Amino acid sequence: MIELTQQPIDFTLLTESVRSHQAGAVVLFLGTVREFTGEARTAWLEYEAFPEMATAAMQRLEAEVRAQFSVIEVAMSHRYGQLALGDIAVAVVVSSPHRAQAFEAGRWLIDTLKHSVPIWKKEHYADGRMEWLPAEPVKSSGAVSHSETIDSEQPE
Amino acid sequence: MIELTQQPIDFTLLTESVRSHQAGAVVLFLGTVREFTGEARTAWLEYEAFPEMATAAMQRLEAEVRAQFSVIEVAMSHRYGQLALGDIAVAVVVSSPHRAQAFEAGRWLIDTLKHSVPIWKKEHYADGRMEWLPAEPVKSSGAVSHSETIDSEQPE
Amino acid sequence: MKLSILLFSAAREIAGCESFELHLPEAATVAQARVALLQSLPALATRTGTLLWAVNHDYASDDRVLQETDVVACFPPVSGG
Amino acid sequence: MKLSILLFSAAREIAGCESFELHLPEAATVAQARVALLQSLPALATRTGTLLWAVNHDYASDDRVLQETDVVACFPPVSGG
Repeated sequence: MIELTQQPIDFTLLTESVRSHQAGAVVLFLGTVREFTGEARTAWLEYEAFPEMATAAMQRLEAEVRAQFSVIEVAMSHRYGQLALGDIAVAVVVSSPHRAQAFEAGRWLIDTLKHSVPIWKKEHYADGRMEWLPAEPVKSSGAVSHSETIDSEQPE
Repeated sequence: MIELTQQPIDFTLLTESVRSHQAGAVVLFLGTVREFTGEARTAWLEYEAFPEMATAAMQRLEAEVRAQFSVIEVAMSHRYGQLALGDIAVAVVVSSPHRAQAFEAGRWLIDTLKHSVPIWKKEHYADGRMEWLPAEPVKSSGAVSHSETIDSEQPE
Repeated sequence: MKLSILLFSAAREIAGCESFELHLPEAATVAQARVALLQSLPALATRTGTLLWAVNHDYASDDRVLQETDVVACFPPVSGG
Repeated sequence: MKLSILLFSAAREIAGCESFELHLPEAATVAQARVALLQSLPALATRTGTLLWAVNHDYASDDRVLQETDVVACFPPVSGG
């Protein structure tokens, strides 16, 4: 189940979609809108997406996570538009026979999603300032298939 | 929120209980009843608990995870009694400002819970056999506070 | 002193009861309670692995001194989750 | 050939439009499109970091040859999640 949506993310539905009698472990990650980053106070966030490519990129991620980890089911959802404090911006969930693989696959999936899915975040601060956030530095764990493109372009 | 229950675990409620404007990341782990372990086919599972000590042990785990990781909220629930295939036996969920700590805290919590909370699992196989499962070998990541007691007693 | 030892899991099944009463000297340790329990229920030694002990809902080592008011439990290594 | 370049995020805001039309030689590469775009919209070079390119909804390197039917997009490093 892959979703790009302007509506609130239903993490219960997403999690139920990966449950299976073959699975002993399910790991869900939620990325939520945090109020403070150091001293800077966020009022709300705006996410812009390139919808067709974002959906295609998430489908590629599903194929990659299935190829690299022993996962049974995978689901992910990213929201875009205006988000309030505490809202869920992204959810990824995997099921696996054992928990080590579920944690590793879930971590790989969110790390790689953040570096490869064409979505951008604009912070609107409580003091009225706004800015497009820079990309996260790429960590060694984020072995993206198109990593040559990404790694060479990314600030470190 | 700490719960030891004979009813189905409501992971939605548990997850909502840790969400916070201070959190950028939530990690939920579900342990579910798997049908096959190698060739052996499970029909159902029976979990026995020492309820007062299990609750006390989970409270100690909450204090330890708060001391060792930068978590904002923690919740965990373990079910006991008879469980069917696919049922959720255990759920742990943590929120944290950033995802690295959320994954690490969630992983530590489930690993340590499995080695320290007094609950036992009896497999009832499809062929009619039944057995109390042995404990999982302790991994280096499971730094239990009473690790001397546990490590020396555990089969490896 | 009289101490009632709570038993769980395979220890409970092998003993055939949820608790077992021991008569121990004052200030006996967990190690002494272990010896006394296994003398009374030798099947526990042959049919379970190492047994863990808990006093007042926390794990206790062999040198822990017991009191008559303690809640004492004995069980195989845990396997929840 | 005429190519319409889709712009996103800061690139879209700086350009003031959601797509920008380029006139390129046949079989031009992404590198040539980049040069042409930055000549037309120099503010893109000074006010964004490195720009990524995508062709038909997948990332493309500088030596990728473009066709008139391609869906081409240009945007800053992504920051979702």
